[in-house]
Amino acid sequence: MTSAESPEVPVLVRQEWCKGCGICIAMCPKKVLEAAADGKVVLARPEDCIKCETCEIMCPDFAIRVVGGRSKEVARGREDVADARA
Amino acid sequence: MTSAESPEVPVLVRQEWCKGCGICIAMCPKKVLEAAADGKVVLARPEDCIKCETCEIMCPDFAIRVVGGRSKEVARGREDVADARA
Amino acid sequence: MAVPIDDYLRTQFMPHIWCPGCGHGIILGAVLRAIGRLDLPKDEVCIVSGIGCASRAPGYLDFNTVHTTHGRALAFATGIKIARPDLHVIVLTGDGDAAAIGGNHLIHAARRNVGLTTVMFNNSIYGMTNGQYSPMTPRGRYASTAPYGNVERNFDMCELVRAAGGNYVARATTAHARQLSNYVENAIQTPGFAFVEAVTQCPTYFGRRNKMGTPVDMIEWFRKNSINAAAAAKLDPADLDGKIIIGEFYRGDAPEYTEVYDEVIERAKEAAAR
Amino acid sequence: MAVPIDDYLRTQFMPHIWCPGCGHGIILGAVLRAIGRLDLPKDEVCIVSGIGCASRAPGYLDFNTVHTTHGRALAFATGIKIARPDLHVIVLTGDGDAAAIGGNHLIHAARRNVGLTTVMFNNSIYGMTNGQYSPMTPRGRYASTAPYGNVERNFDMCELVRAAGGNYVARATTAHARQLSNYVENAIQTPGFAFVEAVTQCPTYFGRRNKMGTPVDMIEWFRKNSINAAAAAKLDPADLDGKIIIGEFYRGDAPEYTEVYDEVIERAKEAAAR
Amino acid sequence: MRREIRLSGYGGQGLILAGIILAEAAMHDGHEVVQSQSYGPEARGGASRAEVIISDEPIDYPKVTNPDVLLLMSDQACKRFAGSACQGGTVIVDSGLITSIPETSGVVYKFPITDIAVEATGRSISANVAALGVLNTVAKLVSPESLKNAVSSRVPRGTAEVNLAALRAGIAAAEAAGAER
Amino acid sequence: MRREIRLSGYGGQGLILAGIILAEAAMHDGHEVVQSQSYGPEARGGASRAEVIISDEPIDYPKVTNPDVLLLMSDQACKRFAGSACQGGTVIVDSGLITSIPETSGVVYKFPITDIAVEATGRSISANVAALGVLNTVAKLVSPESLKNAVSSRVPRGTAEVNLAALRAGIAAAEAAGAER
Amino acid sequence: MPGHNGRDLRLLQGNECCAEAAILAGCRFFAGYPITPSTEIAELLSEKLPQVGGKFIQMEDEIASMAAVIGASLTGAKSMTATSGPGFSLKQENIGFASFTEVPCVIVNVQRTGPSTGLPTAPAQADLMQARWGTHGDHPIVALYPSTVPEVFDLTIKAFNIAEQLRVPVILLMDEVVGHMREKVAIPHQSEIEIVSRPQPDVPPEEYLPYAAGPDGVPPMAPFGTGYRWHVTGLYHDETGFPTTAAPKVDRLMKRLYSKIESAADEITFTSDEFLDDADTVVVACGITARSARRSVRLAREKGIRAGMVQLKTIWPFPYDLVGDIAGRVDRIIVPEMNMGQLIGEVERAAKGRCEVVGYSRVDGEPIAPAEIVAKIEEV
Amino acid sequence: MPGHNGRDLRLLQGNECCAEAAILAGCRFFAGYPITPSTEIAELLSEKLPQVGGKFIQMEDEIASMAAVIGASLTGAKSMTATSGPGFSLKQENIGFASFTEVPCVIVNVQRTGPSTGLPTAPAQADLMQARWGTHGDHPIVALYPSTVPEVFDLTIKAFNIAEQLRVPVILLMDEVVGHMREKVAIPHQSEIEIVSRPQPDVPPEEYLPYAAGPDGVPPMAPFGTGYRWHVTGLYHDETGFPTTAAPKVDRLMKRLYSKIESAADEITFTSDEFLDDADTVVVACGITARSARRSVRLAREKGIRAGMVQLKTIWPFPYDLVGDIAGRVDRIIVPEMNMGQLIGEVERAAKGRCEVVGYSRVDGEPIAPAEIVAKIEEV
Ligand SMILES: Cc1ncc(C[n+]2csc(CCOP(=O)(O)OP(=O)(O)O)c2C)c(N)n1
Ligand SMILES: Cc1ncc(C[n+]2csc(CCOP(=O)(O)OP(=O)(O)O)c2C)c(N)n1
Ligand code: SF4
Ligand code: SF4
Ligand code: SF4
Ligand code: SF4
Ligand code: SF4
Ligand code: SF4
Ligand SMILES: [Mg+2]
Ligand SMILES: [Mg+2]
Repeated sequence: MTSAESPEVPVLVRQEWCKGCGICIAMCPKKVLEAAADGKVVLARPEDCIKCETCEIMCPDFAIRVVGGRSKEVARGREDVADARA
Repeated sequence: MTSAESPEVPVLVRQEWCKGCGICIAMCPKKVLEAAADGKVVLARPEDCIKCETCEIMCPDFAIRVVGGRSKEVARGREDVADARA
Repeated sequence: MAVPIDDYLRTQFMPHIWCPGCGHGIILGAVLRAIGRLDLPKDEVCIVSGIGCASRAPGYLDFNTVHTTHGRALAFATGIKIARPDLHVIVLTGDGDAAAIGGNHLIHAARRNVGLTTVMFNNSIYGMTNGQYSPMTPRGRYASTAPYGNVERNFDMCELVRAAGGNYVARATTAHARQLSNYVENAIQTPGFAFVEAVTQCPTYFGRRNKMGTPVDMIEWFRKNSINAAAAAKLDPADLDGKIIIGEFYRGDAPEYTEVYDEVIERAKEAAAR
Repeated sequence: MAVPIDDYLRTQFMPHIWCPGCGHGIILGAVLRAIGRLDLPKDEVCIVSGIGCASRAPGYLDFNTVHTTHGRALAFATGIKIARPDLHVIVLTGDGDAAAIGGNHLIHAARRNVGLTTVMFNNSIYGMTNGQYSPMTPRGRYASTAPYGNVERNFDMCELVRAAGGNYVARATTAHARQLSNYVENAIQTPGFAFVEAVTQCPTYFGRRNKMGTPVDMIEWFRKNSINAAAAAKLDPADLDGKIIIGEFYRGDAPEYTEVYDEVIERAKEAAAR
Repeated sequence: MRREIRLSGYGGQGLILAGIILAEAAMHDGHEVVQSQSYGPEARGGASRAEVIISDEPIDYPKVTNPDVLLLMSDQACKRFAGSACQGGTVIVDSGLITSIPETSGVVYKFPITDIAVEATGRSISANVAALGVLNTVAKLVSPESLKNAVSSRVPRGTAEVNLAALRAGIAAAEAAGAER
Repeated sequence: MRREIRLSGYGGQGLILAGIILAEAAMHDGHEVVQSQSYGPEARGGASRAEVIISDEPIDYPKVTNPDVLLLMSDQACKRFAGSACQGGTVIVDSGLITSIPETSGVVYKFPITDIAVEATGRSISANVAALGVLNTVAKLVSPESLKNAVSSRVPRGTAEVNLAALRAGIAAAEAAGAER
Repeated sequence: MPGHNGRDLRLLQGNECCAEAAILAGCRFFAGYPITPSTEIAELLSEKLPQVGGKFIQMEDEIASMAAVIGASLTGAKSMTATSGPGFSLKQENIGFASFTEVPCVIVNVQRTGPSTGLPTAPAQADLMQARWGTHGDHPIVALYPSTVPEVFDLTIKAFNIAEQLRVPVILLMDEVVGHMREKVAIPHQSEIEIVSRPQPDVPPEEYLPYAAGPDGVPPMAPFGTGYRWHVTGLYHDETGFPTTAAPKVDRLMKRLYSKIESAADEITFTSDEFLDDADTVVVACGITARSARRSVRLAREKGIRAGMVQLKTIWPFPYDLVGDIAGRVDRIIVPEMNMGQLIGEVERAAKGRCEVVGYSRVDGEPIAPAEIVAKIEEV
Repeated sequence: MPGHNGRDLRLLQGNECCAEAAILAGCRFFAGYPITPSTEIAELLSEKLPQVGGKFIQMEDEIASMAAVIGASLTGAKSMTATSGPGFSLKQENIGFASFTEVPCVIVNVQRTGPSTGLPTAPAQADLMQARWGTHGDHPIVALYPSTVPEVFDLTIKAFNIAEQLRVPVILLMDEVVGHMREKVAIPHQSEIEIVSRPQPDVPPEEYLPYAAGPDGVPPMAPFGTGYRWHVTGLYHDETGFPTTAAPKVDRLMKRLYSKIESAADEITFTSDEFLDDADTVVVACGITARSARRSVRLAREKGIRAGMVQLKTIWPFPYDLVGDIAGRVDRIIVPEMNMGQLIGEVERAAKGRCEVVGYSRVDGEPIAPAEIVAKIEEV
């Protein structure tokens, strides 16, 4: 955990695991994320985050995690939330 | 060829090949064939033969053959003759 | 004019090794009649088999013949066909050979749509090894390795080959020898991968274990329990349980593998010339 | 409460070996979320794989894990499941592993209806060996062994598994990660053989060879070219060319193998007692 | 002492079972014993052959070469094996099935074995057990008691009575012939 | 004389191609040559390494152990291989990518190789060829002519011009540095 | 039916006996694919295993059978398969996996005349070297070879015990003749049979290192699904079981695999001999040929020839020392075998030129008769 | 780009070179299944074969690949496949079929560290014995083993020629290091390369006996589809090609298969040596290890040690006489190899105790360096 866990940070990024593929950045519906110089992800607009978990679900490297997570119902994916950007 | 090839014999049986399975006997629509003591086939009622080729087609041992054979059309099986006993 | 079966047989080896009443000989006759009607030159026909009672067929046939390893007939045949696309390559195989150990080669040959004609002699048993259950043995039937009745279900091989991409798919039984021969003829004429399932009797093992009576009884059983595809389509699936559905299930026109490969050769030669 | 993914990972080995943007990690996440939602005890989960990039998954997972030989995962898994029917045995496999060398084990596991959940990571390429075409590579696509475009057609693996007897069959892509996870969850819950095809991106080989852009581009491509099974059913087959049909294709209730075998044990014990 | 027995005929006559019964009887008499049968291309239909070696010491080489006792139950078997009998060996032929006997160095005993069985049991399938009765009475290989027990324990369920009848018929026929000679 | 060269960095920098180009140039100069590269778990992303041996006699043992010339193009490569250089060997580092250089028995030359390439061609992908320019100018392994030819014949179709520009830029940078020192 | 010493006296085929012994040895899982001349083993187990709550499955081929056997063994079930030449060839890749991942199992190969389909119902002893070298890469192997039906019983039990004790695949080589012949076997009661089971961890799951071995070189093996979650891979792995490419660890694993068998070599080398003491000609043989060899030396002794014999019941690891010792004491070693010369290669290695080594091959599908060996003994 | 003697000078990987040589040798059919470290051979042939009208197919596995290669060869096409350990294990059954039915083909095995998945990208020399004994039943085999890229060229051509001349499968064993390294190769023109093709019948089809051999033991082989309709079977067969179980015919076939290779042994045994004349220590090695051996004896000579070396380019049939001769003349033979000791077994057999035979094994995925062998030479 390189990002400190504090209430203001909606998602945590494990920098050592992130490979900078850019998927979370592209998939975030709120444009919360951006690439740093080394390609790895940084939180550019944490305040816009809606904790939709798309970044977490789409990250192939288990490198990004929504703090606290969502309700079991939502995590189950059973609600009719459409897929990321779909 | 143990049966002599003569015009009166509608089907020839190769005794050395026949294993006496009885299929031709059962399938012949005209009951032309019968089993000898050793189980191999003999012509009991050659005169009833209609040269339908069922015995030839159904013999697993290539042991029985209709003399002369039928027209190409029939041999092709393309006519709507139903299968043996079907 | 009758088809010259004798001319296709290596008569010096007859009578063949199959048991009295074994249906394999009926299927073989149907295949030879199909070849005869098509009048294929003997030098251009290649027969390939694996291992099993069914797979002993090529040894009796006066063509280019190969008796390969268990389950691999289609892979050998693929090599032959691709190297010599002008040959008529016909694979004669058993249900164990084709559906058990050889299942993968079967679905891949179908997918590639290689121009092979495959006739599967399906007696629902491993005959050659004395009667173990096969992937075509229905659940509940007895076999030497199924003393309490078979736990497994059988494949619907025609459906499987079709799903894998086969270009011609049909099924008949030894009770329908004429129909069977016609299907084989159609199979040979269809470009791409063609598959004919020939349901047949093994009186020695399947028949005896399952108290099915004589070879004639088994043929009769096939006849009574077979139903035409068209008729079957109109029935409730539940009513089809235990029935043998016969007919031509599919006849397509997907391009044959070696023809597509010829285009690759052209492209490659162009690329090399550049 | 979120699913405890970290608890399922052998985090000491992270980051994993997969390339940046490889979709395999997305599929793995979907599988782990399904396990998490079902709250399966870790000791009762067994993950089995073959060889390939996809098949490296079990090494990262804190369950009973086996990384077997290429193509044989389902056969190993069959042994595990039959010996210990109470375990949840999940097979993670690639398209090469499952559809090429392992195709026979796949259709036979489906036929037997052994209670295994199989997730096939389909990137349409052999990733681990640097990009040769696979049985899931569509005709015309490029690969290191298809420099002139692939001659072969791909399987419709869902259709094939269904035809072989699979009791649950579904497909989704990495662009549909939530749906995919739900399918895996349903697969685990369905008794008998369950198969989920997860269409995924190999940006390193398939993507690069076929000029498909970044991993994000590939995911977008999946999203745009996918069509729901229900919607697809209404379209002309010709319009489906090149499309990825996603959805749950089948959910059955055929009896699971080990349950049927338990009946055999009962019958055998009775017979022995007699 | 080592005695080699060969039972030969065609598939379906149950000669392998006969061999097993004989071997099992010898085992219960306390002998060392080896029973084997031919597999091979003949396995599919055609010829059938069972062999038994009965000995008082451990049996090293387990193959029959020149049998002391030879049972011949088909013309084909006769042609192939009649010559294999050892000098002075016992050769028993089913005279109902065999048309001619080639030269042999054994002593030939003819019995219409299959007919004897059919007469006793109504079933030709029990000829194998009738043959055992004949053979053991002539060649004295095992105790009649053990043979009876082995028949009962090895034949298919529900056929013990029929087979014991065949055995008795075989024994009786051989004894009668012995009395005559 | 046998000279061992190791080119190391990360996947995607084209170092294997650089090794092939260098080897091909040496071959056309009439030398014996062996080029190899690491495979292994690193193959999937991560580190990359190419090795070349140039010799005037047949090359028996084909592995590089203590390179005479070492190119380091990533921190990871630097950490792993800096120590492998032979006493007094030539060690060339991409000073734009590498933050710290561990101890080495070679003589270190620093060049911002990737930056040089980007400046000359606008494309960082040509850093491998720029590195060859630098390296060959410092270590004098092959004739500049052969190197140029090898670059032209081995780089992907349509990129010869760009790569030759990178080569020239690398050579120029090394020559300039030589002038300075 | 009480027999010798209260044991159950039975007339059993070699194949039947193997199946019976397997069940008594604790076998509870069989996966196989039928092939002559081994099929009776599967047939009998399909009937018997469910009677004792075990599982029988007929797989789609031999590759899958071997895989299923390994999978079942991972759950703790004693497992076996049986096959013949063509199937043995197909199993090789997964036998290597079992050897490398140290999963106990028993593989029976009832040999027939090869190569390829060969003569499926005729005997040969031509898979000896394949048993040793059939899979790719270095791997040690244990192979036992009975010559009588009672030995089949004994060595089947031993095969399971060795597999478990050393965590290795054990190959039981049989001759077609032995597999198909019936002999008298005194079946002991279950209680009389010594049964060995794989070593179990004595540490809690958190401390379990699945490939950390004690002095005997054999790591404890926790069954899957018992709280020990470990990883099995055919890649090189270290004590944790996870992949490694570190050269010293690679070296250590490979050498341990060999040394665990070498250290147990004495315990697992079974032989039987006759007239060895004063022999100047010794016949070395295995399987059915050893029976002819035994008779042949008796016949030779009757003729006043000082002949002796050794039967190797353990073929692999090969008893080089034992054979080497003999070579140092005698004039000639004769190696009769039903192949083109396989065992003889190892005998020559062991002999190191200290005596003459003469082979006698028979490759026509017929067993070697005692007289043939006598002739070879007499011909100097 | 004209090079040595007007030849085309190219910097080629061992694998690439193998593919190029195959095409020049007349190969027109390749079937394979990808596996590291052999895949480049397939990749290059997928591009090059159609350019010359040949066929490339990627099969569903290695078993099918081997089958397709045999099938294609039956039509007269020179055919090959390439693989590595796990795939080599899978091909074994069909390699036996090719050997037994005498269908010419070339099988390349670019070895990696095994067993099982092992270290897929690291070198080892541990499939030597498998190459000899991998399939069931007796079968002779030919295996060649290059140590440099130019040797890859040379031995690939020879592999095809031997396959055709003797109607045998020929195995080309390669080390991962050789397969992946690039070296200078002078490619001759097609016209400079001697090409051998399988013997053809000189009788009309009615008189053709597909398994009747002349004095060289090699029967003429008519391509399928040319009017000679013959039968191919993996069962024992007589001169007609049809199955037989007659013991004398079975015996005759097996012995001919061995003798046809034995009679050609001198022609197909390739070695290379250095400082053999006066050596009292000789290093015997193959593949990449032979290069280290060569360097090591040079280094030893510099130290005044009378060391020499032999590189075996033909591994099977093993040159027992050659090695035996050396053993009779020297004090010590050292056998360095990247395995637990495989070649050494054959050297010991050949040496028959006439000199000391010492092994040096390295099994950690790293090649053996010259210094290691020097140390072994120095340690007496
Ligand atoms: C690799 C291999 N495994 C097993 C066998 C044994 N075997 C020979 S034929 C056969 C099954 C044959 O069944 P099928 O193909 O249905 O033919 P049938 O005899 O019923 O006509 C088997 C298992 C073999 N020859 N090779
Ligand atoms: C018997 C065998 N053949 C071939 C290989 C080489 N091999 C390793 S992984 C692989 C293909 C992997 O493809 P896939 O299953 O699609 O996985 P991906 O890497 O694409 O995730 C191959 C051919 C092998 N390891 N073993
Ligand atoms: S949780 Fe949703 S909104 Fe928040 S960063 Fe992730 S993708 Fe963006
Ligand atoms: S998706 Fe994951 S690996 Fe990719 S950039 Fe985002 S956090 Fe990093
Ligand atoms: S041809 Fe027809 S009618 Fe004549 S015997 Fe044959 S089956 Fe009977
Ligand atoms: S069908 Fe053929 S084998 Fe059977 S009885 Fe008739 S002729 Fe004889
Ligand atoms: S065993 Fe069955 S399949 Fe084989 S020949 Fe006899 S009847 Fe036919
Ligand atoms: S090669 Fe392809 S499949 Fe393998 S890890 Fe990389 S992106 Fe994923
Ligand atoms: Mg069958
Ligand atoms: Mg893939």
